[in-house]
Amino acid sequence: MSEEAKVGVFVCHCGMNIAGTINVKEVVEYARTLPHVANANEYVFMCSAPGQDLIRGGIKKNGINRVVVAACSPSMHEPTFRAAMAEAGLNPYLLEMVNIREHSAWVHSHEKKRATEKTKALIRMGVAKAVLLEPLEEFRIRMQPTSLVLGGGVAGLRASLDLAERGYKVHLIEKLPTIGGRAVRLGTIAHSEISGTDLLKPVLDAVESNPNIVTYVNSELEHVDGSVGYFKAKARRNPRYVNAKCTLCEECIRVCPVEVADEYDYGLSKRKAIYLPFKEAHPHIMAIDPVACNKCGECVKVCEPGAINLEEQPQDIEIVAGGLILATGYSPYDPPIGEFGYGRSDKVLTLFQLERLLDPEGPTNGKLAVSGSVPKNIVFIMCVGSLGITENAHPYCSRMCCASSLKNMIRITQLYPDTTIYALYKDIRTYARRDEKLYELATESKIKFVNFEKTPTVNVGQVGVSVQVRDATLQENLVIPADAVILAVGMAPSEDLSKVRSVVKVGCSPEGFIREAHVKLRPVEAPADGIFLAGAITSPKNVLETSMAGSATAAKASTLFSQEEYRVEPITAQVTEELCSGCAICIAMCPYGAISRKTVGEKYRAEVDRALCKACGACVAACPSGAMQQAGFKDTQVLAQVVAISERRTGS
Amino acid sequence: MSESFEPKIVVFACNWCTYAALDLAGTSRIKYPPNFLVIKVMCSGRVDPQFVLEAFRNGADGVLVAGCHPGDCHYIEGNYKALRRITLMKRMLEKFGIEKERVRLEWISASEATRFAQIANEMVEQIKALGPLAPRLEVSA
Amino acid sequence: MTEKPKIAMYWCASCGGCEEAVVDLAEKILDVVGLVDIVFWPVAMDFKTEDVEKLPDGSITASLINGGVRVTEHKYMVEMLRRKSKIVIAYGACSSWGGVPALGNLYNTKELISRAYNEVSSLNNPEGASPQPSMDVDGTTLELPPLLPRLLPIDQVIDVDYYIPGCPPTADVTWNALKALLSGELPPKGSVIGASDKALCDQCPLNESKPDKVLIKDLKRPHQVIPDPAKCLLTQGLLCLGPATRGGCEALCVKARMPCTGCFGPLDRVTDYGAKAASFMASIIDLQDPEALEEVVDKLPDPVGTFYRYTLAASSLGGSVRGNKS
Amino acid sequence: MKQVVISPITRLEGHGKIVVCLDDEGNCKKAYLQVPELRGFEKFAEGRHAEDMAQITPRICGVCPTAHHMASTKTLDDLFKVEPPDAAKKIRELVYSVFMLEDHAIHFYILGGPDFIVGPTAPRAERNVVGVVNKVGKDIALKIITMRKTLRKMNETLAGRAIHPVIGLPGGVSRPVSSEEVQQLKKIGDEAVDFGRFTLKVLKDLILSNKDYVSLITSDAYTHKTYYMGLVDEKNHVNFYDGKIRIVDPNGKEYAKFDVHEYLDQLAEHVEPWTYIKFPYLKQVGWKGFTDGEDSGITSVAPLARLNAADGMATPEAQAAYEEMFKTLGGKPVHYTLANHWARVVEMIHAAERLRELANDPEIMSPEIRKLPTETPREGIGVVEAPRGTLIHHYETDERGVIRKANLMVATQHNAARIALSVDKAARSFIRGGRIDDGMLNMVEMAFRAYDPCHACGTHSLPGSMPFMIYVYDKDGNLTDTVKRNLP
Repeated sequence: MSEEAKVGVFVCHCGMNIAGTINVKEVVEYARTLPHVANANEYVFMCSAPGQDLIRGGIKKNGINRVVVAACSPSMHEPTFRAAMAEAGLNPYLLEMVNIREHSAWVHSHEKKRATEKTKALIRMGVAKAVLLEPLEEFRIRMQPTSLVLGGGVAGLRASLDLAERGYKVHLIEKLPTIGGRAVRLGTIAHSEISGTDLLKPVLDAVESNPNIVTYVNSELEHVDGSVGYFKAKARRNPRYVNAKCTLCEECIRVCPVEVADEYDYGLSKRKAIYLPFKEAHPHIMAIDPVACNKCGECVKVCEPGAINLEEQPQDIEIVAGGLILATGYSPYDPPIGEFGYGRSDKVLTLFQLERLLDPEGPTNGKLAVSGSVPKNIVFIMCVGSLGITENAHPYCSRMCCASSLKNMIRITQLYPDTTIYALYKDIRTYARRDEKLYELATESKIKFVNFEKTPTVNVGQVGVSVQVRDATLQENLVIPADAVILAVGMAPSEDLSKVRSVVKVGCSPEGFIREAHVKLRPVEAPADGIFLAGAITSPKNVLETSMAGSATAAKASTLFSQEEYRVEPITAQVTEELCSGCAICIAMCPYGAISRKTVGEKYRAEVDRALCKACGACVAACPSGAMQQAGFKDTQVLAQVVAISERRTGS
Repeated sequence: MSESFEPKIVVFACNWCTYAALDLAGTSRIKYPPNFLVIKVMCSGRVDPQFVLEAFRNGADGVLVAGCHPGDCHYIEGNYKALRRITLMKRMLEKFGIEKERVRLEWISASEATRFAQIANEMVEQIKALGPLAPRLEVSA
Repeated sequence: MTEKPKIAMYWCASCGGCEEAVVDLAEKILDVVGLVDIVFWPVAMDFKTEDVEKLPDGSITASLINGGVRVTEHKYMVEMLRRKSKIVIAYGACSSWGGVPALGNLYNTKELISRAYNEVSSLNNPEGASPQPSMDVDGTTLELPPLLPRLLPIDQVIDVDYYIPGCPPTADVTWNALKALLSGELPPKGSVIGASDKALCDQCPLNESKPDKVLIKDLKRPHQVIPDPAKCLLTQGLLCLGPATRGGCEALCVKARMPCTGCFGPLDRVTDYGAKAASFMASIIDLQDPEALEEVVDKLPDPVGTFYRYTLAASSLGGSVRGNKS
Repeated sequence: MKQVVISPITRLEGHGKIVVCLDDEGNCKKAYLQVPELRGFEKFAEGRHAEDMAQITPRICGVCPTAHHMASTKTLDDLFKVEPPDAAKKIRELVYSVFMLEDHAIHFYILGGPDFIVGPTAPRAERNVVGVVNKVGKDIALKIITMRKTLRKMNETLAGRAIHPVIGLPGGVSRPVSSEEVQQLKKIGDEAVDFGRFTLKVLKDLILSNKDYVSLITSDAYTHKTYYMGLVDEKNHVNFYDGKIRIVDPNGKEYAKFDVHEYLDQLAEHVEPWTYIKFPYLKQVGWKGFTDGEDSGITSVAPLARLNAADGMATPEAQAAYEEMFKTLGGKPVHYTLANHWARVVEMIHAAERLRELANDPEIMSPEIRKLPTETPREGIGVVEAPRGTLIHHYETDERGVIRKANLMVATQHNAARIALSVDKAARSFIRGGRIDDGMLNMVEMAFRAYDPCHACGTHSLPGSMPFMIYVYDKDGNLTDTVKRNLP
């Protein structure tokens, strides 16, 4: 920069903390000899009012334009001294702190002479950097206290409600024709007698009636611009073909010629192309399955209120939000055809299908009918799709399957006392306070637990199905004829994630779930600010954990929204376009997606979104042209420190 | 001669873990030899191999690059980027004739003040044994 | 008539490729000869060092020097030309950063000499003779200039005003630089002239083929893979140094389906080309497991020869620091 | 006794100087050619990736980088034990022919030729490219410049670069030849052959028609009866790119014909402490000092040597020119150093014809241009005929293909001893009673230049214009006299 650097060095005694070990006089004398140093002072407590006056005075009277404070760790008083500088009208980022207390005095009290020498060196390095410091301005974004919630399952609903109740506006986007997600399809909720639908009905009603929540069903997120504080999102609402006039008279269903498997029942039942997703579907009107519908128009003819319009077009929706909450959930592990006989026999069902069978509102009205009759011998195979028990299985444990299997076993023994249930497990993980109870109950209710090391096999024959397993405890092979085989499948990353990742800048864990900013410390936040992760999008969770996560994201978002504006530390990366070759090396370095490639003329150039940059500097170290630099940690600034490790006078 | 020789060692410390560990060493008065000159960077991922070479050129006898433990990086995986660079860097330094003991990449969390002290002592001992590097850089033309 | 600018061209430890590069200006060279007075060009013109020595100091408008300083005479000549010239331009990789011959800096002069005269298989040298700085041959003392301990870029011996990069500089780059020189429209002292301010990717036809995230899992040496000619070589695991190398050649090697080896050297803000090149290359190796990483790096047994092919003499360390151990 | 140092300016900084030792009568007792510079490629090749040698070794010489590139590439084929597809070999030879033609042309017209084209007795100021232009006329001069430019551009396309090419890889080349390029090449092929014919005409009209020149060429001062070496094909015809090494004795009898893998049995290098250049010689015959004849192991290379060592040329027009040359100069072998200029023109025609052949060979368009090596590398040896003579590369590597040892036997080295002979002979015959004049300088200069000694290879200076000056020292080393050319 144009004006010549005039550095003021301020050495603190910190009482005896520093002065007790380091010869401050000598250090100050030395500092005066350094290039660009206009004056050097010492004081017993630099952080005290008189101490700060020295600095302010230095700036005002002696025209100092760079400040080096040699004292304690910047984590203690950097803000103090920056404030002092600002008061004196000097940009607070023209400060370099030299940590001579923690890094010298306190750790070298046994070698006073050498500690003093080291201190001189540290100050020499500090001054060298200070000379090259540049004024920086904090970067601010006006906060838009609105959130966009993607996914209308337990997590998304919980988050939306919590935020709405705090008075923040919520835009809730759901791909399906109804909110409720997968939990509403649970036949029974553990530790209770009610079904998933019953459990969530009040939540669905609350969401629908809350004026702060705008719900978009049949809708998909298409594009997101901007960053924390001000995201600009584009969504598309696909035609439902049925509007609010619908009275649910069901005439349309009667006349509809098209019949398809009902995904709501995991294929256990059929539905028409026009249908009500489920009893408590919100909104409570019919929907037309655009894939199945052949547009024959029969339904239109019979619809008294004229609620059906087959000509309906998709609609674009624009949403501005300060924060995003991603709650796209999971997909049940879908066994490949033939794995444990799945798809080869109607006696082999997944845990999720069993839930439907046991739902009083389900396809069999709660009757456990497997290929027509109530099974006598039921074999549960646990950990299907988990703990790597098969080639196709995930390495992790899905947490919920044990408890929910046991819950269902118990229910079956209650409903059908004379069935025999075998539970083949690799490991039983009913963790935490209440689930362990299920295990106790199960063991009491004469369920046969068989532990396996070698994965069981299911044989589907003409006559029937049998399961072969080696009991690891008794060390003997069992062949169990089964009227029903229940595969306790776990949770897999949602099929929608790739779409989500193409729209929102979030990373992926090795298992394929979305990666948190920190597994333990920031479990519901994405690395990039303003993006929150609710529910099973980050890892398998049960209903309880999912609502906890939902509330947690709401809490996080509220903290964000409570600020007038979002401040970005100015030490971000910045690219000099004239020097950028568009080699794109930097882009992959950024865990926050802050760098993108823009086209200038014919050529690519890198572009940094300062709002997203967290100032790690990884892209700077990688940038092969030196076009990318980090404010406050420029190559030249750090190198000046490095060069100054030697006594050789430089830059003077 | 190498008795009186006190190696000069530069530490590139990440702001969140290692720099904090050095602060902790101070507050807990853990003693270590005064051979270390600390340069703060926000993340070990900011450390450019150029810094390391320049440090040697300007009289460093050793360089310690230190950051958060894998998985604990404040910036998610900056430390892995440091790992990649320093791994390749070390191969080059060997060819230049700079002994591998002179360059170390360590993960030192904010709580590992004692560990830092122990690494510090170790490095000083090893580098003393190797002798000063500076004389070997001088070539008269 | 006003006096034409006086130009001198001179070589030190160079291969002659830089001279050929100037000859490759073809018909343009006649324009140049028309515009300037060439007062010294050992290759093509009949002037003697003596004549140059007689010129008043600062009377040469510009000297273009190629080749690094390897023996004492080189040192003498560049110092002399510095005195005589207003502007000194380092022409080509060798005079700018040492070039390929600077790889000799990985060894000491003893090793260089004994390899050539006492070790190679074709020798028949029972009495182990080797070139001597001064020796008596039947009554006459013959002298040979000794090698300097290291090959040096000329700016480590004299003050250099401008640099023209390349091994060798292309005709276009040379022409651009000469135009700038003759028009007097010169950038600040110490600048590179004639070439681009951006890295080669800016000129590379394959840059568009790059994915958003440039990451690789493996390194490949050129003879180990037949690359897809439509895809960025770097993304195919080849060590293309284009991202770290100054543009100017219009990606000649890449157009021949070979990775850039960096002969146009570093960009302005880079202090050590090899370290920077290694840094970006390591950065994109998308591995976290240290063993896996070591395995990949093992596939590159010669990182120094790869990343410092042309710039070793100008690097932070300048060459091997093994000292006397070898 | 006195010491005379003849320092060609271009060699002053260590590119070669001539020291003449006088006896007390001031007659030349002995003359030494000193090449005082070393860059140490053989050492710093160690530790490098073998495949990089094809790009590192061309930096030995920017005048004949293509020769080193090809020698290295062939050495890599041998090292990795991989046979390139035919198309690849043809593309390499195509590139090589373009290079040979262009390199010979620059020497004939710009560096060496002026002596004759303008005339050895013409004022020195005119004996340069400008003089050539005046003599042959502007448009012809332009024709020459354009031809060179076309050839250089062609190789920039085919080989990546004209100076320091990059396409060579073990097992092939990196880049195929496109159909557009082939169209261009066919055109260039024809132009090249015309250019060769034209050059031969220039040689005849301006040189051979002149009796003085011919007698100069055949004069004893430029005659040395040494062995001659060059690559030949299975018909013992000259081949630049490939073949066996053939050596004929001073009587033109075949002395040896061998595969390059046996070069260590046939050739050895002698070291003198007063120069950085090494002196190769025939191992079996042995090193007998700086003397010619059958008993001296001194052999020579470059155009004349190649023609002497072969039984003919592989292409018709070159063959005709070859026969004419030997007929005119009294049969094989020709020992006249200055005949190199003529031989060079014969080779230009050969290169041009070969270029035309390959340009018209449909196979060069084949996409089959590479085979990936699968063998573990250990040792490889390769050879080509550089414009200035036989060029041998020899690498040993570890199993990762990292160079352990490298040996480079470079064209100009082979001629070093014979050049020393020429210089010594010239000095002896012309320095009398301490009297040293221009004529002597011209003689020495021409003798020297006829070889087109690319010391960029042996050391690193370009051939060409070599003004001399002479310092005469007394025995105490005081400068008593200096003689310079072109003083007013």
